[in-house]
Amino acid sequence: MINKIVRTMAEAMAGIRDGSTVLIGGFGAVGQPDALIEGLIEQGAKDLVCVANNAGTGRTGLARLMELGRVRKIICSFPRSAGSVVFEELYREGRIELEIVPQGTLAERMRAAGAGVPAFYTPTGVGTLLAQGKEVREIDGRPYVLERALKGDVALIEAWEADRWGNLTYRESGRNFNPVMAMAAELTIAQAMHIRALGEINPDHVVTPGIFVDRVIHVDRGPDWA
Amino acid sequence: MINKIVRTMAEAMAGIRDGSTVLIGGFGAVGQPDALIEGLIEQGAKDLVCVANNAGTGRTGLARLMELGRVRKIICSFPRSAGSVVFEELYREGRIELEIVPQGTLAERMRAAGAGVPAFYTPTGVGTLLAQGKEVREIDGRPYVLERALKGDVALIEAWEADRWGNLTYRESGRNFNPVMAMAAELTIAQAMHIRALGEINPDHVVTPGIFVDRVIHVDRGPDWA
Amino acid sequence: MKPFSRAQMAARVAQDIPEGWFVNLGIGIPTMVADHVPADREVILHSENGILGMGPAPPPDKVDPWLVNAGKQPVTLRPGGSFFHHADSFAMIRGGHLDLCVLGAFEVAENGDIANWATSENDTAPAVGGAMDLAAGAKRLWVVMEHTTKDGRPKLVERCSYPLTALGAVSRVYTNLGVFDVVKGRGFVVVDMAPGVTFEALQERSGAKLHLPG
Amino acid sequence: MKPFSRAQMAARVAQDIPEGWFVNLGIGIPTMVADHVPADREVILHSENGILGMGPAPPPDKVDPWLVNAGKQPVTLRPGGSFFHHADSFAMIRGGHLDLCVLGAFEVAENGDIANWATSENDTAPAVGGAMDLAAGAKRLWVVMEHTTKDGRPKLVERCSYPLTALGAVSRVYTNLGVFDVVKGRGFVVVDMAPGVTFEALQERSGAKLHLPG
Repeated sequence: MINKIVRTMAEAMAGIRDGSTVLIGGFGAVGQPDALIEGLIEQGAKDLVCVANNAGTGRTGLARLMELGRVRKIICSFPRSAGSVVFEELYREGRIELEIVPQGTLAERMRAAGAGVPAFYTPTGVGTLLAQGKEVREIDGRPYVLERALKGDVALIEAWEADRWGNLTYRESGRNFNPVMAMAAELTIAQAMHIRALGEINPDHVVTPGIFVDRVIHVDRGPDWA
Repeated sequence: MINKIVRTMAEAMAGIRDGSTVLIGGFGAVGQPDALIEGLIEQGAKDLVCVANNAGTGRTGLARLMELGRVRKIICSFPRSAGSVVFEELYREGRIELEIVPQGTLAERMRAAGAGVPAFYTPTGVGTLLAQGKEVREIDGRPYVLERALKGDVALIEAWEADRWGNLTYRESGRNFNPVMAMAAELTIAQAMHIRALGEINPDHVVTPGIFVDRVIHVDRGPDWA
Repeated sequence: MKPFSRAQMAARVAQDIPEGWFVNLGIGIPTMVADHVPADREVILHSENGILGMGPAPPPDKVDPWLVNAGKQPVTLRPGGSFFHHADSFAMIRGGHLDLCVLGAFEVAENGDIANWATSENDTAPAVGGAMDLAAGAKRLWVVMEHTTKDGRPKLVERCSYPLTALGAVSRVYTNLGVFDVVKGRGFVVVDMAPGVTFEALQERSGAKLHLPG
Repeated sequence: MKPFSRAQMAARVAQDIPEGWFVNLGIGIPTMVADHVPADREVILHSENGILGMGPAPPPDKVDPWLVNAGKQPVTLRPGGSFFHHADSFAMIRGGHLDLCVLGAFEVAENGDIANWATSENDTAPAVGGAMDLAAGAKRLWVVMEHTTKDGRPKLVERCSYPLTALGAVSRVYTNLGVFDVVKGRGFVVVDMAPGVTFEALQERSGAKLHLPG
């Protein structure tokens, strides 16, 4: 019997290696896999490249992981958000690398990795600093930048519902980067608010089919999020 | 008030011009917009380029449109299916152009058109007849073919539910090419089994948001399909 | 001279948005535009984190933690709204499906170039978000901004001095002093002026040549 | 010599598929593989028209017109199955997410090349479907086919003579006479033979050199 549901955070985090590229879902606090990030802090992998929309806030979660010196590089669209104090310290001191990517290019680069597209052209960023050093090509009279797929070794994501085959649904704007990251990583680990029996999720409503998911752990955020 | 629901087939077909590229959804009979194809036959546009997975069967629908000499070219993955008699006649007689495209490349080319990607690399077709004349490029040691976005002037699709903003859901394997074609055309026309009040479709379950849909017409296939 | 207030600028933009458009509103004055769309005019708001049909902020006791806008503020969903993932959301943006995007800016050039994401090339940790995607992808890009910086430097310019967000993307600019079309081969054409503002006063506060319509 | 029947070939493939694999089965003998997977072993079948968790054909009175497989035959969905659109379906295929694809073929070459979509370059109206995507994209490609054509020509060959479907894609071949691994730098390695078949008989019916394991 296929059963992707794990009981402990240690099982969820098993095998994540130093030097991994870790895709971290969420947009701000919404759909952000907080429990899995805590699990990763606990697990100990270091020299990580983290891909997320933001560069962490406060001193917990991703910010804590960075503060512990475990993140070598961050790839994101918007590092300078309210409360990104740890990132700003590290960046000023030259202790963290930053690759800044337009938000849509970030999403599309991961979608491409998941879909077997190694590179694609996009109009976003043409003529800007973020296209420097990249191939530009004119297609039908308009210039486009060549962007490369962005693959993860690990994806940490948050879902609303999950079953033992790894099928996932999301809630409202909690969907965001999560389904895209799920398809872009070798090892996709999801925390889910609700565990459903197999077949309980309507097959027309599954957003991330289990083929993209390796492990699921039940994490209930509590009544505020129910 | 936004209202994309039209009452007559004439309204649904209004403005489709000779020479248009028409994307036609469905996989076999499932999710195929039969009523809209009949509408297009009635409407009269000719010199069409039709994009569909198959090249029609029997002597109705797409096959009829071809038999009437209204299709200049067909772009598809699998023209030679059971009962594709009209296409085979026309093809033998050199009276229709054929562009054959691997099924996944066909889907991805339309998705690219909808997503603002003018061209992308894919491993599919490398070293085969279908890559002849196309740019091949090695990326990280593996060869890839450059494929171009495939945009439609019109998309004819079938949905399960629709509302007046054009939000759509699909039923089971009736989804197939329909959502991809919806995003790839200038003018997207959907026939829908069920019309729902605005807000009646769960926002987490919408598959094609109304931004990709221009017109909706209610077409009930009858009790066998209910 | 009676410059437009921020609310007036937002209202002026709202007035120009027809029913049925799909619109993405940036942070700042652009966000305020939503409050000025007449209640009986259906304009569908897009938020790049995966929302169409975004509604206003909820009352504090009705906040839904799963529903925030691109500025991470609580919002609501109108009937007919929908949710989707980030790649689909930016497919809408980059695929040219949005009728309009309204952004703030540091500078707009007479060729339509916009600079709105970084104030210097050596900026510590620049943050671009979805600005480049929106500027390059939407069918139309309108900018709403103060006519000059706080220290009086013009923001309508011949060539942007700050790092660019997109080339030739802006088609209209709303400032506290007037409204300007950006016309290819011509530059800034004055469409409207705030009460008491003269063409000469406007030109004086602009870094590029202004034109009268016609 | 007692060649494997079509059912035995399908059963032999089924036996080699471990629990938990995501598998796409082509038309013909590959489709029959599904019937031979033990009932207590969960193998998740993919159909390129947007299905994961495909089940067997329904009884005639339970046919659901909305649910067909890639061969357009009525099928069922197992609990835990899901539906998605064509671009997502081929993202699974082309992105390397399928553990296995099983296809028929006209020819397989010792370098793993496969020809299975067109029998001649001048074929009237060739039809490729999803074969090239599946062959290039799946983690593993196994081929099930008769060992020779009806008129006795070998289908295991040094170089394919028919138009190619994909380069170097096949890792294993099941025929009515045996089972072969395709090993890089080596070619066809005999893994199993049908009852009464000798290595010599097998070699005689093959167009490329066969190797013994080890």
